[in-house]
Amino acid sequence: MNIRRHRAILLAYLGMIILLLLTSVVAPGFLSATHLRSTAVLAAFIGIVALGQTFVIIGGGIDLSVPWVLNSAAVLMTLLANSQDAPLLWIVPMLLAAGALVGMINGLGVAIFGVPPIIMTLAVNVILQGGILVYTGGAPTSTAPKAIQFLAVGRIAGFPVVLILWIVLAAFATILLSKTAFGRHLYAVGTSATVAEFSGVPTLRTTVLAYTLSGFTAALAGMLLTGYTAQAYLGMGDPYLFTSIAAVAIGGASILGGTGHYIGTIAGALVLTILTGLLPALNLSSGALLIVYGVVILVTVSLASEALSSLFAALPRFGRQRGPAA
Amino acid sequence: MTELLNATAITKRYGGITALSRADFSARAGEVHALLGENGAGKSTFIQILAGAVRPDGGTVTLAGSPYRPRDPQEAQRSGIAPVFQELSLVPDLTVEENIWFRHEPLSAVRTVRARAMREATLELFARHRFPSIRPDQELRRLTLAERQVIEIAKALSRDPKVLILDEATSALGPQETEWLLGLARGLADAGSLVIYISHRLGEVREIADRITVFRNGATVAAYDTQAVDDETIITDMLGRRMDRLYPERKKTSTDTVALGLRGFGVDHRLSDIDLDLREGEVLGVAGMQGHGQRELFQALFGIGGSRGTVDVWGKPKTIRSPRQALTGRDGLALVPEDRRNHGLLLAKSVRENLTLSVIQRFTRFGITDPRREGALVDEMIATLKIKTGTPEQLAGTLSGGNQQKVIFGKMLLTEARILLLYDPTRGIDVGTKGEIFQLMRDLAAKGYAILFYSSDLAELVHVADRVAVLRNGRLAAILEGEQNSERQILRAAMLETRAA
Amino acid sequence: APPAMAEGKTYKIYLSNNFVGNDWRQQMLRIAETVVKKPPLLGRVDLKIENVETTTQAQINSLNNIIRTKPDAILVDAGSPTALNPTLEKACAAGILVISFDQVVTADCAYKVESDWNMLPAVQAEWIAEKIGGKGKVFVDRGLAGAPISEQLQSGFEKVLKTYPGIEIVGYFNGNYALGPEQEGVASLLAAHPQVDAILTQGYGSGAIKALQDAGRPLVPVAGGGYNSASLVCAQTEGAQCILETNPAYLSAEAIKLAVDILDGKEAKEKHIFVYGPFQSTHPAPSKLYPDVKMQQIEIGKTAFPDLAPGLSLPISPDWVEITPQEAAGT
Amino acid sequence: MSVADPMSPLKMTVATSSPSELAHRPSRAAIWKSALLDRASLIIPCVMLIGLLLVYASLRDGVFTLDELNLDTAAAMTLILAATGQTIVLLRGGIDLSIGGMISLGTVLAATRFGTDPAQAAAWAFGIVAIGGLVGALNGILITALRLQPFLVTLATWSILSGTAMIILPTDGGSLPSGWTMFGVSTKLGLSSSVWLLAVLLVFWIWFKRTRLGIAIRATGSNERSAFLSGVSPIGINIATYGLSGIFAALAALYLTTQTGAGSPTIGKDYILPSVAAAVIGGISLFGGRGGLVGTIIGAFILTIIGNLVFVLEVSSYWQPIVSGIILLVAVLASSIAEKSARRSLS
Ligand SMILES: Nc1ncnc2c1ncn2[C@@H]1O[C@H](COP(=O)(O)OP(=O)(O)OP(=O)(O)O)[C@@H](O)[C@H]1O
Ligand SMILES: Nc1ncnc2c1ncn2[C@@H]1O[C@H](COP(=O)(O)OP(=O)(O)OP(=O)(O)O)[C@@H](O)[C@H]1O
Ligand SMILES: [Mg+2]
Ligand SMILES: [Mg+2]
Repeated sequence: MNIRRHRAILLAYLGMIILLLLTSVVAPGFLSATHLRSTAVLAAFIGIVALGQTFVIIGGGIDLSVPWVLNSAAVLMTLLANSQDAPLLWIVPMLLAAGALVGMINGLGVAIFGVPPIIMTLAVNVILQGGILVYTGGAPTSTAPKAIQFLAVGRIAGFPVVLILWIVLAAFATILLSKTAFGRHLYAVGTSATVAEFSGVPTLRTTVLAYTLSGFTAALAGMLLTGYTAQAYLGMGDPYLFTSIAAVAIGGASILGGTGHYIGTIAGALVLTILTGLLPALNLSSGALLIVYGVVILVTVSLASEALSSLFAALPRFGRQRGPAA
Repeated sequence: MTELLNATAITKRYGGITALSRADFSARAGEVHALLGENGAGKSTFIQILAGAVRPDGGTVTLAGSPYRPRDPQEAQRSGIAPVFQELSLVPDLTVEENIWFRHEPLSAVRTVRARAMREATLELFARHRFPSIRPDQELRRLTLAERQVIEIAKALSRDPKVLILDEATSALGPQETEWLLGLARGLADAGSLVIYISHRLGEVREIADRITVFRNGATVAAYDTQAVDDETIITDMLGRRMDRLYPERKKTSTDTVALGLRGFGVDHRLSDIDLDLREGEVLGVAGMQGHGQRELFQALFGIGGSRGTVDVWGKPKTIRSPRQALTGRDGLALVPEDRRNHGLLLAKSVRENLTLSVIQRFTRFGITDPRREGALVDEMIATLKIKTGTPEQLAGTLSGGNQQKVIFGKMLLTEARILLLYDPTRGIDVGTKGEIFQLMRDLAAKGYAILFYSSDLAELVHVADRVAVLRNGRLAAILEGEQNSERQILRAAMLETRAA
Repeated sequence: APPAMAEGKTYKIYLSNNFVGNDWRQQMLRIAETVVKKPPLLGRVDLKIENVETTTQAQINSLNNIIRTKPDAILVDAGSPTALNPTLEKACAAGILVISFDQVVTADCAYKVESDWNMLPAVQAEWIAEKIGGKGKVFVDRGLAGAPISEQLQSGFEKVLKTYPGIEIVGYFNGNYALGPEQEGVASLLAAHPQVDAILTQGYGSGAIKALQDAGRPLVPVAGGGYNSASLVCAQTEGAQCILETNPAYLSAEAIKLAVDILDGKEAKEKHIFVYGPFQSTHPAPSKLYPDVKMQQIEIGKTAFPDLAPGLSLPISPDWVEITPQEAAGT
Repeated sequence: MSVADPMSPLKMTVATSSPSELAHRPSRAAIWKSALLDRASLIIPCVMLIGLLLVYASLRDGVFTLDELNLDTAAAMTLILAATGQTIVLLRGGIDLSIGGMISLGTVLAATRFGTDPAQAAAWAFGIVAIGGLVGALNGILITALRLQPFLVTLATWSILSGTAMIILPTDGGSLPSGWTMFGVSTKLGLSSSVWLLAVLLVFWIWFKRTRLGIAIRATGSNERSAFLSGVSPIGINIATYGLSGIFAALAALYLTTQTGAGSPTIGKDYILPSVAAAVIGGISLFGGRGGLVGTIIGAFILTIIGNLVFVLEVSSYWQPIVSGIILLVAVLASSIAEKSARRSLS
């Protein structure tokens, strides 16, 4: 493995380990199997939303429509399924497709019409929010079907089902990014759309596909979350906007596109989850919590960054470059 | 005469890559001093050290007798050193004049830029050095590469430097502009400045350089007076080996099959009524003064920007509206673009990723890429073109200029397209590799490829192309062949009518 | 056309609401729309609802737009207790009746209709403290950082718990009035604390119960909010001990009625009006601090409705009008 | 051996004369077109705003009056100030999420420290602006020194600043001198002080964009490497850029308190995304280098007018977000398509 290429990703994992060590000092109970498991489960939800977000960001865009794609899927699923398992057989695929379709619309707006991604996805988010309220009359929905609850919180031989799902998705995303033409194209488009175009990369298709994937994973996460809380509620997607982007950023991707990997995002999701889990144990006021949150992010990321830099200094091939990179 | 600039034992390493191992250089005021060396020899690194953009790991520099170790480019500028960077130091979103005066704009009492004064200073600068006319209020990104190169030169001159460094400043310039720049450099030296001149065109060096220093693998291997040395010695010192010939033997390999047939081809007002046949096995040169439609021809054929007229590819009509429609494997077209940094290369990605970006399908099986097959393609191309890179994973942006150009050439070769659109493919490439690239072009032609070839260096067209199509004002002025294919004839066809008009 | 109701003219009333993104607000809005179509308000109100994004600025801008149309009254569910004051004072000065409800404002000229946020947490904390025999370790939900009601609820809990020397608050979490964060917050605290005897949430309470179950911990007394989902979980979970407060979603109806009354010329007794709904509990017990409060037994069919939406806020209807659960749920 | 044949044939013809133009002279129309295109990112939002205003005026009386201008300017001003800082950072090619925390902190400090003494209030007002500048400069230093993404660094400082605000004032409250809240209401020559403030801001921008710093910020956003090679200091430019952003966030906070008469430890987050959105609608690229404050101001007005428009359209409450989303999308879509086709016709 070429360490330098993956510096940012290593950095995220190093940060995660530093954080875990910190946690174990503050509250030893955190390293219990039970809690690690529940942390991983929570990270899975962020991780799944952030999967699509990773693709979009690598491609040089951003998806702000995640909250209401997620929320819409959750609300519609519980509404249509009415607590029954059987209808899930058509509801789940249909809603996944619907999520993908919304993503595709985002992608088309961005790629064909050149609408700035921030505006495109923001508008779609607002429209979806209104749309779902109009459609359901804002009605609270039924409890989540048992099968969905099983997916979200159930275990197979002690291992959480949602983690299995996450691992499968992570493998899929990793292959897609590292091993397919689509992945190559995505990085190229995110690095320079002009060069990609000159190189015969199907820029339009690539961009649209990334957004489509994001719509898909947001819808999936929405349905899974319904299983976690046993019901859908309005506003359940809101926390996932910044967390999904932050997970990608902590995972080493530049918000300007072209770099990053889902493997990093996984660490990002874990960092965020461990941190939000750790904070209550500190018994601080809300204000102090926010300060600690900020400081911890800054310190872990830069500690990891320093540690890595000295590692590089020790390695012959990878010196630091002076001045801004070309 | 005392030396103005003296550098001894300069070293610079980038991790495991040694850019400069032991570079010595000394030059005096009032001379044009050429710095030569093959691609990746460390010339630009040396320049960047002088310019304060890179700090050396070891060695000393003295300027006018006192130690010189600039902390940043600004300090270098203050010491009177003005570089024309090979990679250019221009900002696309500023206007031409803003670029020229960037960081030393004329200021008003309230510390704002005095637009009128800046315009006057620009026009005065242009007039003083007889610059080609370029509208000073245009955004730089609307300029062609050659125009940008000229602006980079203007930017350096705007500081009235004691030391002017020209790092391959002519590589993107056509014959006329090159001649102008040579005159300008000579003039400056005669007026007492030091001009450090880097170029891969020996002819130019011969014409203006008083002395020559040669780098090889990051170390100084020779320094001599231009008068006292012949080309063969220079080249042998540069390459570390003898070179037989630059231009290959030209055998007629073209057949009657038309690979690329254009009828009434045009691009808005910049190119019109082009009827042209590029045959199988042929290298067809394209010549013309800068801005007379060559780049539009190449770009439009590759599907960039709109075009009119009909295009037949291997006998069948074909519409090409995007590079994707051009790049269709063996029966398609591939392009070496003009602007390597903005159109050709993902600077932040590796050599490997760049080389294979257009041909991912070639090593994809069942949707999954095969790193071994990819590695094989990459290694082969690196070997064929002698791309000087630490590993295939080195970032393309950290390659030397010539090696970046080779990556683009390799990227195009990998597409296996048999119609090649080569827009100045040897720009910035050293003589050794140039010779190999010409040989490769002839070999490909012999294998049935069809090559459309533009070069800013007329000699290349004369020596490598079977025929040369000359453009003037966006129209086909002449097609020169055989005896007619000479620099004089090309220039005549390209310029005469323009003068008259 | 609706039959002209008894006396009086029709008032143009705007309802400015700063947030649509949760079930409670939705129910509040639905009830507002429903109640003006029923006697005694039938035909009396031309109700226009203006929802804005969550930002205070947007609500200020929207209120400015409303003021320019010179309505008879403005009802506000406010994004900030103070930030709208200058704007609302402008409305008052323009002769518009201003009633803030739910999240009220501090502007003097505005009427305030809300739940009693001092009483609610006190009664819950008292119930919990008694339930655990006056001693033990508890978790407290801090609600949403920066939200005024969160502060009130938290300090209300703390004030009462402090009077029991045996009770120690060992952990705080931010439930954010959403199920997910509540469940996550409790789960984190459970990992850090091997022992917990009660949990006081500002949200649902059912999230806390679910977190306990997921961690394989014994159920402990839980305080939560009056949502159908919470009632259902409390009623259906073996061994659950709950006390649920209520912040009736029909506050909007109360505000509308108050507006019509005042516009009709009936002087309101107070400018600050509290609306009380009954507590619900698995183990109702009288409060010593507030002897008057009503506490209902949680019972399927009466206070918990398996066939209704879990997000439904209880109680559903004020006593001066009949709003059905279906109307409140919008089904 | 046939090494490059020197340029002998040319010598006598050109060496003594100036070279001809590099390109044949473009037609007057082409020059116009490219001039228009260079300004497209400003012209198009202008057209968008005018379009929206025309629709708005057809639905409500008195749109083209000073009253309306005063009202809308007050409504947009906080966003405009916040977006000014964001614009500067975006031009640099960065992003500043910490303005959310800085605005909260600013309002909270104002509401708790101003007291009733005008001198004390004035001193604290300056103090808040200075804090904004310092915090921003710190962002700049961290970004450069730690070589971390602006997004991450400012995310962290956003959180830290919000937390500080929350410690100072846990929930909305505090108070400001009564004269302070009259700021936006007072008028001169029929124009409210908000409009005058906007005018001052424009004058500042006209000045700033023509300073060396203003040019260097745009240049660095456009091409960081070139800016460095030309003598721009990487850390200096970041300190200046983010410092200015902090100062404008502080100014936005101060203005906001004249509207709300109170402090709020959470209010700042309302301006993060909209500040970016206003800038992007106004033609600023997230990739840096392009656009200006005028576009951003227009973008902020567009966002504000859309709210008014939805109000006068009297759509039922659930439809309001849908309609505002669609208006935004249609407006931006129209401009994107216009710009795209303009670009195509030229290239
Ligand atoms: N930032 C960097 N990181 C790693 N290697 C670098 C970097 N910059 C330059 N190099 C390496 O240093 C060597 C010298 O490069 P330099 O650009 O000085 O060559 P050059 O003589 O100018 O060649 P050319 O004629 O092709 O322009 C090359 O091998 C190049 O890859
Ligand atoms: N009107 C023109 N005249 C001359 N050269 C042009 C013109 N327009 C573009 N170019 C050149 O063509 C290249 C390709 O331009 P490209 O298609 O990337 O878009 P652009 O016009 O530069 O604008 P943008 O990058 O903002 O989309 C530019 O680098 C520039 O050198
Ligand atoms: Mg471009
Ligand atoms: Mg070089």
